[in-house]
Amino acid sequence: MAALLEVRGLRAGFDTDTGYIEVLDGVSFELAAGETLGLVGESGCGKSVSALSVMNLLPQPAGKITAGSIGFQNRDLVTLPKEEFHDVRGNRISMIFQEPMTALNPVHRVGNQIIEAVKLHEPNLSSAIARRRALEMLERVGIPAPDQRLKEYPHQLSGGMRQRVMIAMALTMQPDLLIADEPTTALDVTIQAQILDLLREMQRESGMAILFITHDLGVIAELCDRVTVMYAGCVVEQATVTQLFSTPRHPYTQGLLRSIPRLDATPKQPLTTIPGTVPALIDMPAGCRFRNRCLNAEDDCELRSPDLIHAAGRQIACHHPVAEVMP
Amino acid sequence: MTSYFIRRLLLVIPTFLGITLLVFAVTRVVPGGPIERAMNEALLAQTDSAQMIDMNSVAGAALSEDQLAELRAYYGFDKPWHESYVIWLGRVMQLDLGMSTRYTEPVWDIIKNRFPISIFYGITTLILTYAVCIPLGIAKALRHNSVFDNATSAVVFFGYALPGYVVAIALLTALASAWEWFPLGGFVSDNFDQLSTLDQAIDILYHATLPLIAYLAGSFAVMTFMVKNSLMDNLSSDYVRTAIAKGMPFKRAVFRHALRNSLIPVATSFGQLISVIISGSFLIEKIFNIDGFGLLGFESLVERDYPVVMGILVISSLLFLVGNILSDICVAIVDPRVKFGENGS
Amino acid sequence: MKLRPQLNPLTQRQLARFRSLKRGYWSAVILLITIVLSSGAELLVNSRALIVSYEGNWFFPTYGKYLPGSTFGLGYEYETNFRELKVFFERQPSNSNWVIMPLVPYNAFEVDLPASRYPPNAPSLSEKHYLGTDTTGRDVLARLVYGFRIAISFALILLICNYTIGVALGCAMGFWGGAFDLFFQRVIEVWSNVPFLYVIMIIASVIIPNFWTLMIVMVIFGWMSMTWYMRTSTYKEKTRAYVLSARALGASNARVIFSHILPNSISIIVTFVPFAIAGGITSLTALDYLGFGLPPPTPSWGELLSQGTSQLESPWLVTSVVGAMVAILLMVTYVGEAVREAFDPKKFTYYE
Amino acid sequence: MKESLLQVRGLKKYFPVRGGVFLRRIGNVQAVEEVSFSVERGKTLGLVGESGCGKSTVGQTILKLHKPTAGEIFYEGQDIAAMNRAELKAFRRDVQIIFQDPFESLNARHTVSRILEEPFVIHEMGTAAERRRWAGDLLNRVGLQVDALDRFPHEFSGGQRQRIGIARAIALKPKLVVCDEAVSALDVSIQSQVINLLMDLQREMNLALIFIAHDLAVVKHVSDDIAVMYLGKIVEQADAQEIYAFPRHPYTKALLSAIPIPDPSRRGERIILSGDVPSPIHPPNGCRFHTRCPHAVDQCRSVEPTEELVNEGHRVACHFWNELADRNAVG
Amino acid sequence: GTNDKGNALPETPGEVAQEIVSYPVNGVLPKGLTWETNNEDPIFASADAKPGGTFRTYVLAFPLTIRRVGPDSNGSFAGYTRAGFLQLVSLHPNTRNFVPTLATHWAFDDDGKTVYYRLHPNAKWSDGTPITADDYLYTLDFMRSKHIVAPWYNNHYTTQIVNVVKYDDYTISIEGSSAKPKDEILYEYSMGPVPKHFHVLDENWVRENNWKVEPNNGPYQISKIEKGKYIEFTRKKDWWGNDLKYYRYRFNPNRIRVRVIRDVNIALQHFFKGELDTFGGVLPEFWHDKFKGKDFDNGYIHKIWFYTDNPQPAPGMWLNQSDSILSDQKVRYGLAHAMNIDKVITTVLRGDYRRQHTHHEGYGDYSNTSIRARAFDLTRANTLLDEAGWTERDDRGIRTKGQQTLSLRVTYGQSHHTPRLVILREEAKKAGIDLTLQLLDSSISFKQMLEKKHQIAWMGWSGGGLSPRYRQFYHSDNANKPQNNNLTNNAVPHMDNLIDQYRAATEKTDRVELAHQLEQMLHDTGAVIFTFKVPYTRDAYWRWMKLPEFRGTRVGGLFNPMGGQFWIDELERQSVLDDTAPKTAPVSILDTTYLSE
Ligand SMILES: Nc1ncnc2c1ncn2[C@@H]1O[C@H](COP(=O)(O)OP(=O)(O)OP(=O)(O)O)[C@@H](O)[C@H]1O
Ligand SMILES: Nc1ncnc2c1ncn2[C@@H]1O[C@H](COP(=O)(O)OP(=O)(O)OP(=O)(O)O)[C@@H](O)[C@H]1O
Ligand SMILES: [Mg+2]
Ligand SMILES: [Mg+2]
Repeated sequence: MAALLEVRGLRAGFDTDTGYIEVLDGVSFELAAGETLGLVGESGCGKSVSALSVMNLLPQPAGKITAGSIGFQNRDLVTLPKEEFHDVRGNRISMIFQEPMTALNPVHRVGNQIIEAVKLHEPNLSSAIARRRALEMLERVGIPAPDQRLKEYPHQLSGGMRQRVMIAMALTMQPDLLIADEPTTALDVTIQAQILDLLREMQRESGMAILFITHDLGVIAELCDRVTVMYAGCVVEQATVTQLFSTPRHPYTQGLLRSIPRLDATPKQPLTTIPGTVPALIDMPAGCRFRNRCLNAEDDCELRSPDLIHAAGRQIACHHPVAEVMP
Repeated sequence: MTSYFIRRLLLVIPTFLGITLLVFAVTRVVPGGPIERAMNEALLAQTDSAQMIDMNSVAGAALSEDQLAELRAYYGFDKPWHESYVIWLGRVMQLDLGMSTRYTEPVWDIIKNRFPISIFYGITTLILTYAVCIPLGIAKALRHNSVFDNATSAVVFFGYALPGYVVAIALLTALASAWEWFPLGGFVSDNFDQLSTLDQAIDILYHATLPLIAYLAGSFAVMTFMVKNSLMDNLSSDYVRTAIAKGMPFKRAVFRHALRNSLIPVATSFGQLISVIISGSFLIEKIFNIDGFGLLGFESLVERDYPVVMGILVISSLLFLVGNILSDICVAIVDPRVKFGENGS
Repeated sequence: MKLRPQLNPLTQRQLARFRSLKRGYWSAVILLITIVLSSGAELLVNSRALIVSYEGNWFFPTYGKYLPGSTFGLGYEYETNFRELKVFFERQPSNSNWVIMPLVPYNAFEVDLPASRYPPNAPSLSEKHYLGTDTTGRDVLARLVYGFRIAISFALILLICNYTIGVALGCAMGFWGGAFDLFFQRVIEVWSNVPFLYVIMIIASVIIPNFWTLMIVMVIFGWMSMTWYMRTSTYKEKTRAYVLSARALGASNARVIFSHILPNSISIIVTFVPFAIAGGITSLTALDYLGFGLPPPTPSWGELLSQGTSQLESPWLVTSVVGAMVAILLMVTYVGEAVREAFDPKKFTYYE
Repeated sequence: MKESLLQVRGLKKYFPVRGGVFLRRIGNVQAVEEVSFSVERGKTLGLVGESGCGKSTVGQTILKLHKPTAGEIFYEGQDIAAMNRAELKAFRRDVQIIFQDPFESLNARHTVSRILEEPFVIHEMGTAAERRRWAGDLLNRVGLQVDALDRFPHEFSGGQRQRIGIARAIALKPKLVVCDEAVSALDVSIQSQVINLLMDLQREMNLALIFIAHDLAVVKHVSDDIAVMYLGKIVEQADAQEIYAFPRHPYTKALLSAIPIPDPSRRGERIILSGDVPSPIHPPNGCRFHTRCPHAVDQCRSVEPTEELVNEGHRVACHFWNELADRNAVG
Repeated sequence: GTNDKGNALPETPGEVAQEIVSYPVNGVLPKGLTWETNNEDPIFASADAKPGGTFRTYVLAFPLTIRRVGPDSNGSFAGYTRAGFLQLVSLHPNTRNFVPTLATHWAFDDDGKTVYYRLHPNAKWSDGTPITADDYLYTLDFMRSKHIVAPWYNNHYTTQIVNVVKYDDYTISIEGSSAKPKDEILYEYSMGPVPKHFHVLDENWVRENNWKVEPNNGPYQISKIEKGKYIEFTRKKDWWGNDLKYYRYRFNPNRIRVRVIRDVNIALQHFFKGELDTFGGVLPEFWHDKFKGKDFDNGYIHKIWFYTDNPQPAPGMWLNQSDSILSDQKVRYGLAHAMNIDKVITTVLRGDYRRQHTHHEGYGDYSNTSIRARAFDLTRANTLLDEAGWTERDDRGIRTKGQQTLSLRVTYGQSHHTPRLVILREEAKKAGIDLTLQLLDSSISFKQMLEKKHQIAWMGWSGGGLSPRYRQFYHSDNANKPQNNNLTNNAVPHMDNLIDQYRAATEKTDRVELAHQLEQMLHDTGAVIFTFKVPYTRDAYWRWMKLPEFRGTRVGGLFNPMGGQFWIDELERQSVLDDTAPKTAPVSILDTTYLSE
């Protein structure tokens, strides 16, 4: 399957008061057309930065991509000139952000914000048609009385509604790739279920690919075809969703899955945890970044950081992966 | 929103009463009221102006208690201050601001005469401030820390640090006196009435240039930085990022999305600015010989023309209060959240 | 138990950022030096000698009781003119006596009126009037320096007073809200509209306004602006979780305000400090300019400014005072800008 | 029956919505409406529900951070509304709260030692040296090193910060701690660490917990009893095991099914509710859930259901819990 | 009271029809009056004068009214309006003799307080109405009216001028309250008429007459008022007084435009631009520093320093003798010796001003020129102060006595006097006196002084009149009471006596003698330290402004538009402004004709 998006060896970081910190340490993943890729990992491991790098939306002037490539439809987004990006963003790749509260401009009507997205890419479209498109989109994302809602301001909508507006806006141009950065974290479970349902349905209709970022493994299991697991700026494991949940190979993935409190676990028993904490980005140790918390760690983990290697249809970056079969 | 504005209007009442009551009371405490001024004037009569010795000089005679009482009655100082206040307030309610003790003319007429000039300068200053500061603030925000940014900061701060009256004197001495590019003050030329409309406009501009510069020099800094800072705060907001993610070029996103939000604090300050600007600066007015509010206010203060003082106070406090409400309206126009009753407190 | 310097790292970082903002940082350094120097101005700019050696005795006249001329064998009882003394000693053929004068051997009050020339006199290196003299023949530099000292201490004390009241009341308004808040909002509105000049006039007619009376008046009419900021800030802070946790621990209102809300509003307070200082200096100068300020012959910038603007043909007057004023205010504003930038948690960011 | 540690009866909390010219109260946010429950010593009550349904308000009202609009709260048999200053202070030694956001709930300008010593300072306990030692002990209890004392909150990760928050909450050896979404902001690996810690502490100190969350899986793990809230009301209340096994209220059922299960093989078995949560200012008449309930009938729209006893300790507020019992049961 | 003396009336002009009811004749002219007039004195104007042109000058504030009396009528513009109202007689500026004006002749009654006048038959108001006896009778009614809100005038025309009698339309007498020497009554009791036909006296009078141009009888009348900008006067073409001897060749400009320029320095810029014709230069910094530039160098602008000789105002330091420190005469003397007035004169005043020695200088014989003010003398000051018990000195070198410091507050109201006071202060320190300067807004400062709240009042009384006045300033009746002019709280019984005698005396020689004594006593009390006088006028003026050879009169006022002798050469103005006029060496004239010392 030809990859729609192919991220290779991406390094990115930020200039801060205390100096440059490298957030992404050679991130690689790929995504085929129509596929849903989940991106999971501890908070702060670089999921959002990866996504923003794809969109070329790293906060300036601090953020920069230092190495690697992002192939998208035969273009390298890392070196793509600024002007051409306007065509990619919104048109080919859309993005939904975590905070529906702040991602919409509070002083513009939601309708206009959607229409604007349409007009940006089809400037010749008449206003009436653009409006109809916006209306259709709102209808499709399940907003009741959409012609009413078009005229309202973001603060007049509930959180779930706002997130649906965001989705509608992202999808109006029928992008080839949708990046969803924790689109449901701020929402309730019941609303989250609605949104996930919606995304799935939209994907079925338009055949777009989705890069879905979350740290909720439940959502991943629910939605994704494949999963990329990140830890401290590195990809540690990539596999299909079933593989990953049934047989996690990287010790971190395994720890992560085990930490999830399960409905069927014995109550009041201590939960499994990954001991220790993530090292700070500024003094990241050499070698494997997970080694200080890893049960399998050996001396060589300290010497060399493991490469992401293909093994049996999946990729792992570990010198001492967990055995294939889960106990 | 309507009820919000009604509430604001109702709150104006206690404030207005408070201000006028306080100042009215103060005018009764200040030593050297109109009576003393009149006595002073009579006693220190000038005698050197006529070549023939002025034989009507009546300096030096003391007044009897009766005569003092008559003067007091004439200037309305014969009643306890609270009674006088009630009387004054009653007149104000009937839109009668009383009679100037210095000009012996209705206060309203005096104020009315000064209005056009003050409004002209006030509004022009306001417009120019906005016209310069908003684009400048935007340009500075977009080029934060560039040479342009630093250079304009230096210029703007320089203007801020120089007192307006010093600027006025410097300009007048250099541009009007030494080089004669501009007139030495005044609002219009003496032959203004005979000019064509176009020439009249040019004449006004010709006279207004220097005073405007003096007014403006100090006012750029605050506004420019307000625009710059609030725009900078908004540049990184999520909705700008959303707009860019939609495919909008950065500059356009700034103008379409960040700008309007950044104007909220600017709109908030609008009310204060309008009353400050319209009340003018008496030093600048004095230097440029402009018959504006500032000068009138200062003179009536120094000369104890209490009806005018109170009249100006009424106008300026109403302007201040109405200005605040105006800026609330501005904010409501810019920010729909206010319009729909949020953030309304 | 070791005592680590308890400077909040947040503050530390802000300070570091401040230090990296060159323009503001250096302005702050220069300003501080200027303030320190001016506080010891007696040693630099003074008509009293630093050291006099007279017949084997050493005198340090700078501080302390005046030394009559008779102390040094001059035939008068009033304060020694040390400049003349110096010349006098130097003229004596065999002398072991000497005088060391400060850099600028004039104080801010004495009139130096050389015969046959009338004040104001242009700057002169030989007479050590480095910035000339004013219309009364007083040294402009000396008056600038002492005027600055008064202005800056005025501004600083004013700042402290205004902030104390503004912060306290603002906090209270934000904290208790409701009718209390509403009432004081009105009070502030009313208060901001009282013509300030009147009050100065009343005061001036009862007593000669001095530093402190003027200060009190300025405080009475100047505390309002800080109140608004603190009120808003307190309003925001009081609902934050850390305040709730403190309350849940049983913390008293005082503790909540002083230990929790105030420290977290410090950024706001700090941001406005330089501008408040600039405001203090300019308002004192303006009052002096109008003649409602400190009584003459107090050295004051406003007085110099009014002399200068009415004596443009003696350009050293207006240039030195405007120069000094612009320099100081510019530096203060630069510091202010840098402080704002350093203390503002938001960094300049955009997306492209 | 033994006296409960905390008993809440008919608790109501309305926040005024002001408007109009005179800022009169023109409406109420009916954040909490007639809530009753009790907490036993050493036990955990889970409180779940969508965001905005009033969980935090309940938690904070119990601590007397809000004044209840109606209802009574008894702590060890004493009405907290009637407490005087001294009693209140004593009460606040016994009852503590941990907030959701570990970044928000610690004063960024205080060192960890100052944060942890504050409870002792407020209650005038110990000398300065003692307090510092106690603070160090507390840090050890929550698995942090003593060298953390002189650092500031922002130097810690979210999980570590939440531990500091917990340390502060247990400093005065409370009998009841309200954990207001104490783990919601943390990601799973840290979340489990914190939950383990809380459960350890509970065992050691015989703490009672009110565990507020909207993640039912977490709640189930720690709770003895669970109350499910919807729009300010408790719609169902039962023993933890019971409620998962036999949810009676349609909302409980939907909530349970909406939890994404981290198992790709079990996709799609869920009840998807339509619509959004109504505003607590204008809650629907009748059963508050009727606007989103798939089983709603006319009766639900007009008549408010009362709490009915399903069995000992299991109460539900639904007209049709019995009819729906066999349908859509989630294992 | 009227006198019943013989009727020796000169011929009176025929009756003029009056629309308004006229006052009845209410007296019979006494017989044997000696009618006097004065047509012998030299004229004080130049026959070279050419009429025409516009004279442009400025005032610092726009007048608040153009009324002659009533509230705010006494501002800096009053000189312009009042000059339009002539009086019965006027003083010849050089000879100080009375010359006829509205009256052609005058005569004195024996009672020593009544004067008779024969009015000029041609005198007319600017609207053409003749000026008759009725206008004078009306003046009394007018000036006594409450409606004009001018209590001082009410006072004056009640207590000083007690009666006006009409003998016929052109003959009147005016009776004052007390007997005085002849020239004094002529001076004091003379008055200017008020146009009866114009005024309506009611409570609206003040307001309605603010900007109403009252008919006058002088050469100029207001022709245009641009509020806030300028007021323009126009020369009356066929003014009735054109033929009066002493009024010939004067009042030459056709038009006078008085602009408002609110700042002196800016006015100076206007002058430099040629928009003003002259500019006053009494203040040293103007004369010495600001009157410079190429127009001076080219001889386009001339400077003139013209000494005058007329009654001087009395500026000084008025010591409050009721003050605990200043009640000690030794302290007052010591203070006087510690005031280095000469240093002020030679430094900040550039040596231009003169020391004033007594209260009344420039009053001719009345002035006691033998008195010299106490000079700056530290030894004397120190001795006196030591004797007064101020022996200790504090850290700053200021004298102390017990707990008290010799610190004295000087109250003053004009900021441009600060440099003078600063020098005095610095010099006084040498004597161990600390002066604290209290600069107040001028009306507040005056109020303080009137309420006797000052320690030292730094102020000046305006001069004027023919002879000195003592009572209001030094009589014990006024001491320690507020609202009068006895700022020193002077209460010396013997002085009271002399003052009363002085007021009662009708013979000039007696009065002069008493005045000399009083002045000496005043000096002896040490209650006032007189400071400076300015016995000259100084102006810069454009070359097109022409002065007669003698330039000016004893009283100065070279460029007084309302009475000066100058004229304007409009052609030259054009060429000077175009810079085509021939250039000359700088011109600076010093005229000491009337320098008295
Ligand atoms: N503007 C920035 N400046 C400096 N560091 C940044 C910036 N943005 C992100 N980082 C750092 O980069 C790292 C990765 O951040 P990122 O937002 O990608 O994490 P994430 O995986 O999306 O976490 P989360 O699940 O919390 O959203 C973090 O450690 C963060 O501190
Ligand atoms: N101080 C307050 N003033 C007004 N309304 C409030 C206040 N606090 C809470 N509310 C409202 O009360 C309702 C319940 O709020 P609460 O915070 O208790 O919900 P919650 O269940 O804790 O939600 P979440 O899961 O989002 O924390 C909400 O609608 C909220 O907007
Ligand atoms: Mg993220
Ligand atoms: Mg909550």
